[in-house]
Amino acid sequence: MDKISRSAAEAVADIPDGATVMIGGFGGSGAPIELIHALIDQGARDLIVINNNAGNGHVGIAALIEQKRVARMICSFPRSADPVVFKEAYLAGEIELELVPQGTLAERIRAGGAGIPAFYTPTSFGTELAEGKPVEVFDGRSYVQERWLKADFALIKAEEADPHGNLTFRMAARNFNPVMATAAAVTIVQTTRLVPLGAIDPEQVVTPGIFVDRVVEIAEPAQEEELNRAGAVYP
Amino acid sequence: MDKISRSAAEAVADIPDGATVMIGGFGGSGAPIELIHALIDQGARDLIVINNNAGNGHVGIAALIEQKRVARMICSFPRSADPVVFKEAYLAGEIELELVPQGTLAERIRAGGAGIPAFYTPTSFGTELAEGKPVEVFDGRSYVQERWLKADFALIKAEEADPHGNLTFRMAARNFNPVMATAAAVTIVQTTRLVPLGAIDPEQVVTPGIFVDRVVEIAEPAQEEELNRAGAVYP
Amino acid sequence: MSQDIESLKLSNAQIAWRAAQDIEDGAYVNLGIGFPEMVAKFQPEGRQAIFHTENGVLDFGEAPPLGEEDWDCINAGKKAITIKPGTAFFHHADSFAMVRGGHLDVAILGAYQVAQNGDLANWSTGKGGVPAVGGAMDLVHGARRVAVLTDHVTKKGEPKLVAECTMPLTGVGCVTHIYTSLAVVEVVDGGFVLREAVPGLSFDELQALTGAPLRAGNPVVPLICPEELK
Amino acid sequence: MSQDIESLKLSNAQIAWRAAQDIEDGAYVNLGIGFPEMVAKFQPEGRQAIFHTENGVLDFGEAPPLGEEDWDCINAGKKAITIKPGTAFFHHADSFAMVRGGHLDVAILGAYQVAQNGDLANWSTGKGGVPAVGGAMDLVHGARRVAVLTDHVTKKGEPKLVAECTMPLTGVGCVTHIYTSLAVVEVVDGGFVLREAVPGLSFDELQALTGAPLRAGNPVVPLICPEELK
Repeated sequence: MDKISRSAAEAVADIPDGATVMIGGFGGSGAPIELIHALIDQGARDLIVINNNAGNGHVGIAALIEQKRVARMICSFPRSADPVVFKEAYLAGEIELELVPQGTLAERIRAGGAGIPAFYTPTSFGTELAEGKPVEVFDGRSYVQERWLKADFALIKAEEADPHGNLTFRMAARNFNPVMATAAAVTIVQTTRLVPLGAIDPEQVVTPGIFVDRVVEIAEPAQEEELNRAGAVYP
Repeated sequence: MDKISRSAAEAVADIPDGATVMIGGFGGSGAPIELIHALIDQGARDLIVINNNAGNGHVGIAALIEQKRVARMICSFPRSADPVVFKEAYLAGEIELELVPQGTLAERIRAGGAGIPAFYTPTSFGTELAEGKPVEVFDGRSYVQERWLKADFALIKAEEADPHGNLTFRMAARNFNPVMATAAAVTIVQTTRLVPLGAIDPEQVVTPGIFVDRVVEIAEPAQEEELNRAGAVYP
Repeated sequence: MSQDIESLKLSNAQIAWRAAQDIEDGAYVNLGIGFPEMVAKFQPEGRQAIFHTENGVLDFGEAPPLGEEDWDCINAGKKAITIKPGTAFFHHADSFAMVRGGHLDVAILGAYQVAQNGDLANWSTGKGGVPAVGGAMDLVHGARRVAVLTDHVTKKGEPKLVAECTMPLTGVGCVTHIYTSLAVVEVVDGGFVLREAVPGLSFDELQALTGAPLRAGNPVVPLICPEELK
Repeated sequence: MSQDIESLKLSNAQIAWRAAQDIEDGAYVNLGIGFPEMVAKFQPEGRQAIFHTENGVLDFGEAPPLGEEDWDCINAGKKAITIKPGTAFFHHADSFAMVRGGHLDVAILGAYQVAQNGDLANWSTGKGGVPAVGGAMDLVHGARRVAVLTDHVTKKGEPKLVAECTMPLTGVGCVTHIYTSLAVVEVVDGGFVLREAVPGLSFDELQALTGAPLRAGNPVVPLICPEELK
């Protein structure tokens, strides 16, 4: 009953080619850079990556795409300050894109974690993003049926974690991380501070350990925004 | 931009006859006893009450039923240590019962707050509680379609509240309270401690103020379980 | 039922003990109200299960001493519990997301009837009165292993393991394991497979007390529980 | 467009100022990325709106001084923000529960085109490149008042307020208020109602710049904004 991995490399070692991987973060906030870079080092290919964005600059998800490991992105906003990596891969036909409205993306992931195979939302009704999806009228208003989204693995960035995987997050770095933690068969967490069991107040646990499989401490994590401002490139 | 009410009576004054009222709590934990008793004093009738249970003893929801104010209960478990009030009213045909599985009840309320008019769940498939509900097969498994649940008012018990309605809860008294706070047109909170704006750490807010309309401080709230052990009767 | 068979029957504590032996270290477990709650007492040495209660607490501690209850800290049975290092509180929608989302390893419930295809009836006798379902219909779809603890037969001696449930269903095809007062039975491919039986009871005797065909597991192991729990 | 009309046009700051005047004290408001973000600067004295950003922050403060950014504390436009008394953090599913659940009072967005029935096109020019939608399709269904800030016409002088959108839709029948460089228009019963127009512009001139019939409000008020924002 100890979920601690000794390194990011160990934590991501068994992610196979073709895996579906949710990656937390909204832009650079909450992006688990060290886990993503360990996944690059590890070599898995043909990944389906689920994230709000599609990378920025030449680190993190952008680096994963630049290394040609991503077959398909599921995201809401594949633009950024420096979107060149995704843009070139997309326009060259090297990467598929499934564009999902941001709230629908969050809700589909939440549904995946909560055992809800489908739900109805007003979002995207009457738009091209609803094409081919069932529509139903409730109380006189039209709604689009959306399906749950699950993953084989989730890569999550937390602020604090205990050995059972109870997590807290840091400010707006919370974003998709707690939701994705619920929706993957294997949830892998990098935490800035690994704390003893009992150190997190039971009232303040944001993600209970039931959703977490592996925890690795990365005490001084890189921040994507800062890496990009410094012009970093990985590897 | 101040949501503070001076008394429980003031906070519930405009709840009309026939209103649908969500009441937080699971058994006695998290039950907003003072708001319920103010609602009894106020006199509204023909209420539709949504709660996990249907009252215990002769205080809180049981007292509201005993005073013949409730036309219909929507709940998962209308039993308790001392269920006589609901039982007699139900067997006499004086109160209607809509029985909903507990997880479906929570999810229908969450859906009401989240703008999801309907969703699918495996819960209750093939049982008499699914009779008359649409069924759909996803990935080879059958699911029941459930509709959102909303209310005109929600009565909520919080531990801390600030003047903007940011809330925390106390241990398992959290239960249905944060979910119901999202699903009512008017959410009324009794808080054990009214604290200044900024006193609740932004990381530790459980219910953000956007879901809250009125806050009244009840500094030493009654606990239903303790009232019942003391044989209390209201009014 | 003959007095002989009555004397072979396991106590509720023994049934709970037996179920506890199958819970792995680190498993997330929900124990139904009443009899299943006893399972928590019998975790094998060196294993630590983490208990979930549907009213929003994970990894809670034992009951407090009498008189030291905090009635805001209760389980789904409305009994007082305690916190311990690792406890987390969350709201009801998150709690049932854990359940329905398949995050529990084991759910353990009582039963009126279990059918050979795994159908469970445990919430209503269908006889009127006030119906109440609680979280049972969610829990039976929420765990990788859904285990039932039950007497093998009713007080009148009628089988509780049946061909088809006659009482109102809690869930369809949901039960995977059955721990009874006489046997351990698994539901496999729409039928009952006998894994363990109390010593002194023949296969045919057990079959006579069971309302649907039993297939003998390979092997059928003697079901031996601590005598001191009798 | 004549140079005369060009000189009558409000600046973006003036449009944002005008939109800000309609936000009540205590309103929960989401401001779209870019131009709509300017609205926050122009809250009238004595009123306090509470701003929501879809990446999980409510009631945040102003941008920090340059060099003091914490890049874990950003808004949906990925610009640095700050916390202040009352701020709350939450995850993305909760954030869009606020949006889709109708808890926002006002959402303010930009537009490529708005149709007379309230259809909005603001996410894609339909011309290829990399499509990106973000939270726009959620926000247009999430607020009691969905307001658009826009030039009245395109750079080429074509109407942006149209009979029917020709560009890919963001949402159907969702826009309630339009603040343009020349007018304030409401969508009422499937048509444009003119509430305010900049002084010096006749109804017929404004109609000529609008791609669907305008009904004159009763009254049509002069649209006057602070000169210093020009």
